[in-house]
Amino acid sequence: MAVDTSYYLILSAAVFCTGLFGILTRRNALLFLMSVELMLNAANINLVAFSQYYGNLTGQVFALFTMALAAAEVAVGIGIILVLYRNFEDVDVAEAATMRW
Amino acid sequence: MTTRPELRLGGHLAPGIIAVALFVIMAVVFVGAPLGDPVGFDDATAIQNETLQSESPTGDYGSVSANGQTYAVAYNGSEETANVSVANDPGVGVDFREVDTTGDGQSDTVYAISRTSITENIGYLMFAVDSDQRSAPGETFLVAFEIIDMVLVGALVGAVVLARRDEGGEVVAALGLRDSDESPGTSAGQVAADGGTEDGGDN
Amino acid sequence: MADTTWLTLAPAFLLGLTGLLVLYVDSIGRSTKGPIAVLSLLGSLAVAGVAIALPDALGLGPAGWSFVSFTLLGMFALALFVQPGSQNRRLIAGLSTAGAVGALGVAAAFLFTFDGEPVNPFGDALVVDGMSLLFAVIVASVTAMVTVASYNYIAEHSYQAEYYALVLLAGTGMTLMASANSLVTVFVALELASLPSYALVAFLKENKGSVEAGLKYFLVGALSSAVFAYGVSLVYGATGSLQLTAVQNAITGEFTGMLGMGVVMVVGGIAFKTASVPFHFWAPEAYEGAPAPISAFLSSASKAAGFVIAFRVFTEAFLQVSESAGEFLVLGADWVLVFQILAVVTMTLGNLAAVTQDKVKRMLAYSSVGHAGYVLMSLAALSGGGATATAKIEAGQFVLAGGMMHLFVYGFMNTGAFLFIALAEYWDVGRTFEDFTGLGRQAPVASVAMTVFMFSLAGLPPFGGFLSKYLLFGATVNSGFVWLAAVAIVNSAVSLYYYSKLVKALWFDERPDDKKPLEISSRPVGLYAAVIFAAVVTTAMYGVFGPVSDAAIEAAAALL
Amino acid sequence: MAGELAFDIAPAIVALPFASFLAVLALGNYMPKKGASAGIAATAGSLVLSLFALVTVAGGSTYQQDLFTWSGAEEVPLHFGIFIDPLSAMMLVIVSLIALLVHVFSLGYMNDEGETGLPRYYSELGLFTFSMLAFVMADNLLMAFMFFELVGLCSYLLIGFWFREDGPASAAKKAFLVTRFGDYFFLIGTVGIVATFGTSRFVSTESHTAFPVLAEEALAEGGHGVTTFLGFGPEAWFSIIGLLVLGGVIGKSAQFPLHTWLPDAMEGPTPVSALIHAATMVAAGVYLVARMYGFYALLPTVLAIIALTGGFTALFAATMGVVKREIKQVLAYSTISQYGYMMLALGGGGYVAATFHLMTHAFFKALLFLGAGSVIIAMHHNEDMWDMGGLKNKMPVTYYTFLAGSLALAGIVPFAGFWSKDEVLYEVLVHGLGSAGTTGTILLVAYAMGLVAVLFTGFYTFRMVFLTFHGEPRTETARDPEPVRWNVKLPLVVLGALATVAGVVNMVPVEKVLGIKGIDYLHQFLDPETELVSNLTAHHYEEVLHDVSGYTADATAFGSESTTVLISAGLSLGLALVGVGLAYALYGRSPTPEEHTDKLGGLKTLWYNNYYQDEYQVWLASGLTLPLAKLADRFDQGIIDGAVNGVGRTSLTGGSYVKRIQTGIVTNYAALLALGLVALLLIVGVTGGWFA
Repeated sequence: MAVDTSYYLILSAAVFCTGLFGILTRRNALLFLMSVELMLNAANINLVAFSQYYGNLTGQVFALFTMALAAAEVAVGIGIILVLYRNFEDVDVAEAATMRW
Repeated sequence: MTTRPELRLGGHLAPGIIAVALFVIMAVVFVGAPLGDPVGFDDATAIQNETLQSESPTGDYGSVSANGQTYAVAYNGSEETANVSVANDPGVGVDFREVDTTGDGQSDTVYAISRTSITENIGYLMFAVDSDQRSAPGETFLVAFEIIDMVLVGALVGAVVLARRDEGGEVVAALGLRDSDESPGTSAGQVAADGGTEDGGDN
Repeated sequence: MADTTWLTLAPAFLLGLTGLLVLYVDSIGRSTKGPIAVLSLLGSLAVAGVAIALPDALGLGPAGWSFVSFTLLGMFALALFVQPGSQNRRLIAGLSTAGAVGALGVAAAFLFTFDGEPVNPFGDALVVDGMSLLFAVIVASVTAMVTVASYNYIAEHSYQAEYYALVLLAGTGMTLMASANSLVTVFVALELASLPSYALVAFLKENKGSVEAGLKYFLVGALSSAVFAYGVSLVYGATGSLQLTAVQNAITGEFTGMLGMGVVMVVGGIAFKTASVPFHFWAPEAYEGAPAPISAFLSSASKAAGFVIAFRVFTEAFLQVSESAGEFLVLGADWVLVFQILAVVTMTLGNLAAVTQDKVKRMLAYSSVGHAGYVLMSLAALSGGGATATAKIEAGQFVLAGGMMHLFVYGFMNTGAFLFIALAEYWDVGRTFEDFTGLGRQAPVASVAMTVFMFSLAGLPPFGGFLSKYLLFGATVNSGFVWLAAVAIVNSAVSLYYYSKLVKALWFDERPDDKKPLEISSRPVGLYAAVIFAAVVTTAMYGVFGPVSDAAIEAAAALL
Repeated sequence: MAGELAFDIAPAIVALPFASFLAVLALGNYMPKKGASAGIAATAGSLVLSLFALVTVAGGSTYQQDLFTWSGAEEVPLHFGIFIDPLSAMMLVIVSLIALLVHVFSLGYMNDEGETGLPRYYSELGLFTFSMLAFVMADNLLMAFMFFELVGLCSYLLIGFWFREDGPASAAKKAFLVTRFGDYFFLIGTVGIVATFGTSRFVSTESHTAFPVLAEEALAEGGHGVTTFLGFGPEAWFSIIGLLVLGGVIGKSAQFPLHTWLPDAMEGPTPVSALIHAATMVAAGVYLVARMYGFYALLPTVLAIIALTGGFTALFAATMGVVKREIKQVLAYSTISQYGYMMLALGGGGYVAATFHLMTHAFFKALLFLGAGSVIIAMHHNEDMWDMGGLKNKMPVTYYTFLAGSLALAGIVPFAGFWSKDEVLYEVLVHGLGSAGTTGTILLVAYAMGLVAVLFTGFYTFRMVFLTFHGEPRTETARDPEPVRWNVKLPLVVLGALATVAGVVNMVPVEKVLGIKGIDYLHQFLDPETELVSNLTAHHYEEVLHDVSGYTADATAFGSESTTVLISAGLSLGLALVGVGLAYALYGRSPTPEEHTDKLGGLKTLWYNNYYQDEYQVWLASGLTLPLAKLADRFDQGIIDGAVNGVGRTSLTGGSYVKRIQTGIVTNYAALLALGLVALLLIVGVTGGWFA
């Protein structure tokens, strides 16, 4: 009945790498943000799965905190994307490349 | 005109190979991880049961283990009066319920039952409430909770500062909040004492 | 007996409370919200009073209650915040500075009266010991200098209170990072330091450079914190704990791969905070584009805070040391090797890239990356020092102390250097080396201070940077890592080139004809005060070096 | 104990100039003479106290005291301490004396000339004097290094005193960078010494042992008690450290190949050149080697390198002095050459000789620079010797003191320079003759170079004298020079007297030839008998040189000892006289000398019209010296400067490639970040066996 913990692990790895894939291949700032959320949630999957594995609640509570942090991060992120749009008329992260080398 | 989402392939996907490589590494490591059976949480139904010797209805002693702890139980045989003395950890709440398994009208088995649900326990841990109701192990998160409190303040302040639109020193649409009776900000139109030029900080 | 251990967190409390208070004060200036602000402030204080009067009410204890009042304060501040715009920027800046200086004073007083017994306020998740107090001093002094300097720098901006509140909240986060004793607190404190910083970097939101810098900082930061969180989840998976000592106790050698991957990812999250290669990519842009006081704040305090969690996490959780048992085991993964790679790559890349810059601020940004490389040596050289565990422990204590000392001195010299840039931006001098030519004649005092910072960063005697570099490099050699120290010294030699290039521009070079003549119209008091203070401390480091280095050595001894 | 007072107040020797520095820095504009008076008072005080200390030391006491400890860490010692023994006491007197005279001279050179920025000038002089004195007093290598750097900084500031002009600014930077280049080796060496011996003290105290002593013990016991690195044996490792420290010495004492900064440093004010770039700071390198001679004496390889470097530098720089037009340039190359002699002496086992030459050179070279300064005042800051001539009658005080200095520099008996240079060459010669194998050969080669350099020294010195003071005035300014005042003449007279008679402190040839015992005062002085410095005496060094490095002095190679002495002295004196005569023949004889070194046409005329016996001399001057000097000069400009620049260029090129990975596009950053993470995971995973 209980799902083997390593399946959760593989799932979380897949979610994490999907998020990373999105970051590496998409240039839309909002998609970048969503991809980061995916990666954070991959960590949450792990935390809950291991909470179950060890029978202690640390992981579950931490997962809740991670979600709160993710929300806060999105708030700031949206703010930055807004000013990005106002300054560069685009949300393409590659547009903002005046500083380099 | 199709509006269906389409898979766009091309060279821009090339960096994604790094993500694939990372997945391969992770998969190899995780598949090889020697994970056994999970301990899990036995909520409300049965944490652990322990059959007690039920021949003598009163004054019989047995032990019950729950959540890795062992409790001494004095079983007096009468209904709902499991006289429990918890030896090891008075802080952990466990209920004991007698059940007649053999159908002889006599209770012969004691189930130890977690008195609190996981959700309740999460609450206790989150605020580090020092309660004997707590039944699942874990670390306390009071400090983290308070830090998160400040994180939220900071994040919101930051987000609002950034998201407000100022034109000529006036807040044009501050997330729908606009103060009309006083002029927010200081002098109008003066931006950036940062030495940057109009078209960006780089030039 | 009332439990008073929570008082040891006073520096963090002071910074955080001041941050919230600034928001209140901002609201009190408003006609509509003023009474509410006063009432809620009083209410929160009343709750705090109840907490002290009735310590055990509802089983929360004084610690819990003080937190409840804190939470209330934060919530009210948020509710009031929708109405910004007090004009009294003097009050706001003064309050912020007072908070930061107060935190500095308290932290310094605690540090020098510290009896060597670590305290765990609010359970195991936090610890206050010599190292956390030392870094609280660093963070608080940088915060104080930044708030003083910002008085002039952001004079013409809206959102005064928000700016200071964000700086102070980030400072709180960094102070808490110094005390974090569990991966949970490490992570949330790190976020508390990061999120306000993202907003601060993009604070000049009509300036493309600032916005671009904020975007890059945020995106790389979000990615890094995701990596860090995943790493923490894997460490939890391998050990079932997040508290650092518990993690160390639970490491069995069963989940080598999972734990090792977690450790490497944790390194990644820390490398982001310290601007170490390959997680440094945000740094040159963020430091260049951000308002200069924020660059100073991030490159000094934030970097120090990143290192303090590195020191604590890796020595407490992933190192098993016992002098009596003769043990010196690196746990989890071979993270010492990782830090060796990072140290060499980071210092080399930072210095080489700095050599060719023609914008002063960007040069400083890369030099900051290079300095992260030097401090990384204190973790990279941790496993050397001889064959016996005792010898390794002693050598390890010295490299750690060397790293802490360098961060301490760096907190002043680098902050000062960026604040000088702030001064130049205030005067609208320009960005390139050529723009700075002739500044020595126009602003001799500030230029002398900048010269001190440059020579100190390069590691020349008689400035503080020499002492700390000597201690750090010497300790690295002492640990047997001669090659690492040699790389660092070669890098220092390279760095002298670009530091002296600026000194030359300030004092000796002729101003090119196509540059507009310098017009220094005013001497901003706040900026000057901060720059001169930093210069005096950098120079006078000889006077305080003894006690501070003793504190660092004790702090390091407590870790190993 | 007698004489303790002198030591108790010794910190004041250092503190006085520092106080003057602070006072002038803060209030210089309001002080009399723009701060010069404060500087004069402070250096005079230091001089008196130094003399007091010197007398006390001569009475047989020495002193060591820890002043301040930075950190309690035993592994990384960091402390300040004072150490006064004969060597440092003598150096203290030299430094404070020259500093005092330079301050007085500056009244004439700077104040009377109406320079601006004088408080800055005098405060920097004060800072320099403070740093130099503290360097001399240092009882450990780390403290020495710190003040070594600080004097470098002062040198940088003072060379760049006229920073608004291009020349001084770039010369200041060059001086700073070139010496720093050497200092990085010094720093590594210092760290190496601390790591190896656990201490960097020069002198053993009750609780600590000095590192030269530890090194000696370690070599005797096959490497016990010290930590060596990188798998080297103790001797090889010590040699490496010694060479690293030598890097700083070579930079600071302007030895080949790091000498190129010194001629450029002449862009600074002339009193600064006299103080810093002739008498004191440049001596810091040589002083450092003498200070830790107990360490170097253990390392024959390093000694050989020191001797060869010194000999080569002496010759190399002397040849370049021949072709320079500016009077200060000649003096600059002469300074490099003379420090070469000191290094030669140290490498050749002549510890006392090197110290002796250090002292006499400080007097006569400071004199020559100040004399040149006087000439420069007179010439309205024109330094070209070809614009001078005939100044002898217009400024007699300058002329006669300058002549005394020149005779001393050329090594003409009985001026101070003769005695010291002769002893340098004598020591190298006898050690070269006495030591077996390669050591002897190397020393003899170095000796030969030093000997040839004597000829050039005599030549360029008197070429300078003749061109400047003799003949007909060649310009209007030279016909009507500006008069100089007492504040210029007084220092000249004092130094002139010293340059003439200072040799009496160590007239070894007289002692040996005439058999008068006990007039080698300097030898006795540097061979004290107190417990504290039992490992820091001249005879101990001699023993160590003999026992460990295989140096043997053979004074009887040419028969008796007095014969050897006479041959050696005669050779050097004779060559010097030949050089002087050559200069006279080419430049002193005619009232309007030709620019022999510049145009060949003039040489041809000379060849046919002048006396037949000059033919050989002229060939020597034109056919050999000139090309050699030109070659050396070109080498200097091209290869040495080129190499220093090349290092910089490499890092510039490297930097311009490295920074390209910062493309500006955040997606690329994410990709590189992820790539770095994957790489780290792979490295750690493979080494940690995750995939097994």
